[in-house]
Amino acid sequence: MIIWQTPAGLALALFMLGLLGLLARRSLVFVLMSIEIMLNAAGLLFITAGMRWGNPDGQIMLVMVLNLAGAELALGLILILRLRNRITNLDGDAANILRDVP
Amino acid sequence: MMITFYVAASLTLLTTALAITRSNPVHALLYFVISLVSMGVIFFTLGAPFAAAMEVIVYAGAIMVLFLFVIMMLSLNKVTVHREAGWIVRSVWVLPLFLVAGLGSELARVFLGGGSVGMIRVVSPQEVGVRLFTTDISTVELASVLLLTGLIGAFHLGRKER
Amino acid sequence: MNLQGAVPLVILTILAGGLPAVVAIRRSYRLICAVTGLGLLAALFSIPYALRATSPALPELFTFNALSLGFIGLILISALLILVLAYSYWQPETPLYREEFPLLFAAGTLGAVALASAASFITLFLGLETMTLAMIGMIAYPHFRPAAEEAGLKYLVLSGMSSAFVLFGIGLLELASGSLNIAHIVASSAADAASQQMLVAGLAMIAIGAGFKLSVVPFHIWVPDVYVGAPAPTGAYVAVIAKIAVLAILIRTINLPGANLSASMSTLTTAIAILSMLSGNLLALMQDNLKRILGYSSIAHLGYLLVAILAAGSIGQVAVVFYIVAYAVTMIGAFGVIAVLSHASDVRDVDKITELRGLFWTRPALAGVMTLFLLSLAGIPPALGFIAKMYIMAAGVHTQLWSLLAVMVISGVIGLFYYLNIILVMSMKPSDDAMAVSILAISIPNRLAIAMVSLPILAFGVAPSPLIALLKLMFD
Amino acid sequence: MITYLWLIPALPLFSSVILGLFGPVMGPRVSGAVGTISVGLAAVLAVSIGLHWISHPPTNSIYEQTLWAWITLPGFSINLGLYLDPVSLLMVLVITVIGCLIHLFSTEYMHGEDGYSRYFAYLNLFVAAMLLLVLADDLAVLFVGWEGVGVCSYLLVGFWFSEPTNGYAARKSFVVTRIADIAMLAGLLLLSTKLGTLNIQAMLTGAVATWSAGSLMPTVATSLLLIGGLGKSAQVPLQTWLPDAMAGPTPVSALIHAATMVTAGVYLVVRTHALFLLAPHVLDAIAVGAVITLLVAAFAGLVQSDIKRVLAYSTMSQIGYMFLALGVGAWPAAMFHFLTHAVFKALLFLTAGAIAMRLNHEQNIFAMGGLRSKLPLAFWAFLIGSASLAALPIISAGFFSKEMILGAVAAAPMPGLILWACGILGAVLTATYIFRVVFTVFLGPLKTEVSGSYGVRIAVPLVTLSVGALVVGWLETPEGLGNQTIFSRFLTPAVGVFHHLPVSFMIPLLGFAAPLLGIGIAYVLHRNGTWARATTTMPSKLTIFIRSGCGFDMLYDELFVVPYMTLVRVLRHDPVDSMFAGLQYLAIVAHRRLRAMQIGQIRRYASWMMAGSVATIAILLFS
Repeated sequence: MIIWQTPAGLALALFMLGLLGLLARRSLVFVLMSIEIMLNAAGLLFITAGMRWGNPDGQIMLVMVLNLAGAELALGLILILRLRNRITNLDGDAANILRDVP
Repeated sequence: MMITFYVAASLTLLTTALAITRSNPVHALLYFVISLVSMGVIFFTLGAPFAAAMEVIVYAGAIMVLFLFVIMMLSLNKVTVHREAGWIVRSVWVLPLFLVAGLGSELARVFLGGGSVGMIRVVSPQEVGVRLFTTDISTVELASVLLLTGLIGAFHLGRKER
Repeated sequence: MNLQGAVPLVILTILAGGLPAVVAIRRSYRLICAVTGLGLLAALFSIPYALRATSPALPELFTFNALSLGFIGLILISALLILVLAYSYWQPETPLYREEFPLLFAAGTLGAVALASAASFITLFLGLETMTLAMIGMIAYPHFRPAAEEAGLKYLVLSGMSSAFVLFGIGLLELASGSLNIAHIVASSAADAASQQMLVAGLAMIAIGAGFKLSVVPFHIWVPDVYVGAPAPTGAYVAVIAKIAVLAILIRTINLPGANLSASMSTLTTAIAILSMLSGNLLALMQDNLKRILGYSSIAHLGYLLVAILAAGSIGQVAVVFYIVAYAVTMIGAFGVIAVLSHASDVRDVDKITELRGLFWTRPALAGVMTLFLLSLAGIPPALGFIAKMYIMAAGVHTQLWSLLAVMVISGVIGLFYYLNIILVMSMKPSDDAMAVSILAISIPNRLAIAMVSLPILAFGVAPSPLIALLKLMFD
Repeated sequence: MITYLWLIPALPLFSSVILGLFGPVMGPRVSGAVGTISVGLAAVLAVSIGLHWISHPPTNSIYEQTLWAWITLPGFSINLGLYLDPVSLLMVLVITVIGCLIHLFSTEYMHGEDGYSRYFAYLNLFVAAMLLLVLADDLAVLFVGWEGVGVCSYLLVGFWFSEPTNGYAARKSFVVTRIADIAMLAGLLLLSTKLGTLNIQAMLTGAVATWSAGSLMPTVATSLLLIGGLGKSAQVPLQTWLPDAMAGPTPVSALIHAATMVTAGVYLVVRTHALFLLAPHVLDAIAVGAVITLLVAAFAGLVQSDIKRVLAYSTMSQIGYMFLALGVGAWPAAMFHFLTHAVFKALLFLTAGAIAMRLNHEQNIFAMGGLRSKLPLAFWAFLIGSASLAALPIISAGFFSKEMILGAVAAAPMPGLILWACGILGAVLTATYIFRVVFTVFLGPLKTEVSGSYGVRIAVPLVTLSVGALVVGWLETPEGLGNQTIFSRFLTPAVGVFHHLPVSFMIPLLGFAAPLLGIGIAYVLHRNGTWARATTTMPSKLTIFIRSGCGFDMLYDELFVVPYMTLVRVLRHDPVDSMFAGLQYLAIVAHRRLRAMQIGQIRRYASWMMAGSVATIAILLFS
């Protein structure tokens, strides 16, 4: 028997892994992937909630999350493709022509 | 069921951890795909077969393949992978780990409380479909606009200048 | 299905879905802008009809009442004004296809309206994300500008992060309560202490997402870069419409039966308000970039707004909405002046303060209205911003939030420095290259848009009672 | 007639808008005409209302005109309304008539300047704001006018923006007065919350009914209002901005920094005098502060070499006299001195401008000399103005108003005599420093080239004001000189009956003697060349001390010099600023710190947001 805390804890762990990747990795490819990991973790949380209460809300939310993940990834990838010419190796730290440090 | 769940959960954790630490993006992405597939298994064990199918077909099968194609288009070679590896040094992880540990420990507290254990009720695809196409029909509409927005944005940004 | 109450939303959905068809049939920028404008107008004028609805439309997912329809009206009016600015901004010689901008614009407005009227976390999230994705497209729209591209990417990544937080928060709320209905979650009490903790944690994560969209300290960090990188009309969109929509759902939630600001929530809001007011104004202090100043100033203004939100009671609420109105028209005006002066085909907008030098000489009327906007932002009579600030202060005095008021006053003084500096620079003798500004032709729609924002700023600044009477209706 | 009262502020406001929008198109001639005529019409209207008032005063000598509701909140509302009583009528008359003359003067003075129409737009806007200030029936509306004149002053001081110092001075004057304004705003809020209204009359009635004299509330409220007034009126310790404000065009100094705006503090106290009567300690403080101001400023005036700075310090000092009168409760005396001062100080400033005009904008008095025969009109005008400022007995207007103040001060309870003695000392100094200027500028050998000539638009204001500076004093004369009381009787409905209290015969006698003594000193020092020598030799420490405003600048310097040493070193030439510079420095440090966060890197931004999230969740979960 699975108690709902276990998948919820797993979701939290995945969320934190995603955050870790987002904060630590310089390559924009990995940054996008980390966001996907975080969204996916949230999806797991919805499924867990659906399981706890036995209703379809969780699965509906997951569909919407997939929606967002796809759309956001498409935009992100296009921007990365465009940036490739300017920023070697897709180094996120190099994308800083907009800044306020004189 | 329980064993399946735990196996899949460990696999998910492991492959996700691998995904964020690899230096070769293609490898990382493949790890992530595995993590998504095992996530689908988890969904199934949690009584959400529809979500499990979606996760595997749409997320792992479509979205991640898109990701993979783009990475291949970026034509990353050995040099870039090598440079990427050079960025993954221990010092890079210190601050993020510290912050993540802070947030994680705060949030982990809320799961520690006791909860009820009940039978898992399988919420069938039919149930989900009925909801989606009756009461929640307007959310489907909104979701379609969301996708359309992403599409138009990507279409415009991907286009050459006039 | 009775959709009378949801008419504005329906019209916008048809608009957002139909516009690509229009583009497919005939790729004409003017036609598409006209259709978008007409669609927004139709949605705006359908509000009175929607208000007369007797039975609630789509009650599970949306709430259409005086409050949410009021905010929808505000969003639509702001969107129309920004659309006019955007129409003239994308001149024909811009090296890109202009027709997709209105598409994104309409979709984003639909998202904002859905967010402002959401009753369920599903619609809240979908509205929020539709708006965000549309804004990413609009920020990076002039993709031949490296800055725009970079701003788009920054916004994408950071808003992606905040979306993940919001989603996780919604997940926690659902896990704790078993419902996605906002009113239900607000009204129900937690089953046990663990659920209670989970509700608070979920709320906190949603607050982080809201803080990001509202650009309050400490989630403000993206603001200046995105404002500078985005083309001026998008800047106005990000600064105004996104914030109105988020504030709308926030205020609606606070007004739900059973909602009350917990002690820890007001501590948090107080801290955020103080930090936002001070840092926003301090950051703007020595800036030479107008868009950056507007970004920082919006941070400070959201801080003021939080003060008003903290001041409970009906004065506080009218004060909030009044402040939102004042903020919205002023920001649109200020970004409008930048849009008017800029060429979309250039690699960046005219946003350096030094580029405004001598504006009083070359374009006195434009400099005059810009001064009015700056006075309004600084809260100096007779501009609308003064009354708005006065209202917040009155609300604050009423609820005895003395420390917040003190910070508000101090940061207001700091703010004066940079607002007045801009006025001073505008009144300086023009440098030679500034003369280029004088030969720039300002299109009729632009003149109209700027006049339409400056008039209410002055008129309601002198006689605000009609506006207040109108806004009070939202809370009846 | 009186129903057209709203036109008085509306006319200049309207003209200002017209000039602001269409000024560049209209050209200088039309702009100047529009600007002057609008104020002229307001002046005509004001005078006819005034004449009508004297023959048919309205009930209770109060006329109220409600325009529309401005802010309405439960338990708190502001109606935009005008309130005319003898005090505000007097202010309106002074503002419009003198304003009109100064506009006329400006049309010639500013001839050929860039931004001619902009200048008149600002000047008109100023007049409108000042009229709103004095006519307001509500403290909030008054505050609007109050801020409005501040903004206009800022814009006009910085009018010649090509020189960076002017912009700096403009900003400084605005910021210093702003700090005072915040105190005032706090006072307004306090009053509104405690009394539930901001309508001045309702508030005063409420205050008198609810508070007892000397209790805490009125003391705090009046103190806050007073700080606002002190800032606007350039009184110690918020006086430092006024000399710097002289960077603006001279007619601006005449109108704003001498005749009208700087007396707003006096007006505020008179307008709310019922409230101040509940706070006797505050009144005492006003008197003491006023004496300090008038002495400090008079000493500072003694060592300036820039003619406009001398006049600036004299303004400070004369307003000190007005505040002294307020401190002892002699409201009509303060208003009377306001009237005469407005006339003679506007005259002095305009004459100074007229002189500078002919001398290629020279303002250093030691670069002038022997101008008596070259510029007879300016000489006579300046002499009359100086006589009035020095309070030369009988023939000058300033004498009567100063007599009225000093008489009232001497008759005041105990510390009165000390205050009076200081006032007399101030009078001696006043006569000394102004005649030092007169002798240096007009006597002796000719030192500079004189060019050009005066047109009628310069002559008319100078002559009119000269006549005014000679005769307005006869509106109110002490016993023994006709015992005329037209002025105080006119004000009686608003501020109560004024009694010329009997004082020892020595008091008026010394009042006679003081100016003459001062002029004598000035003449002797002029004859033996002390004045001129003081500029060529190294100034003594004392001179430097006095020149910089009697140590207030130094005091601020000392207070903040240790922490902000580096900054002060940069600003050594203007140590006045160290206090404000200190705050500014703090703000800049904070700004730099915060700005360092904006490094432009996504990863760093995400980390900051993450840190914010950790804090947010911690606050919500654990507090």
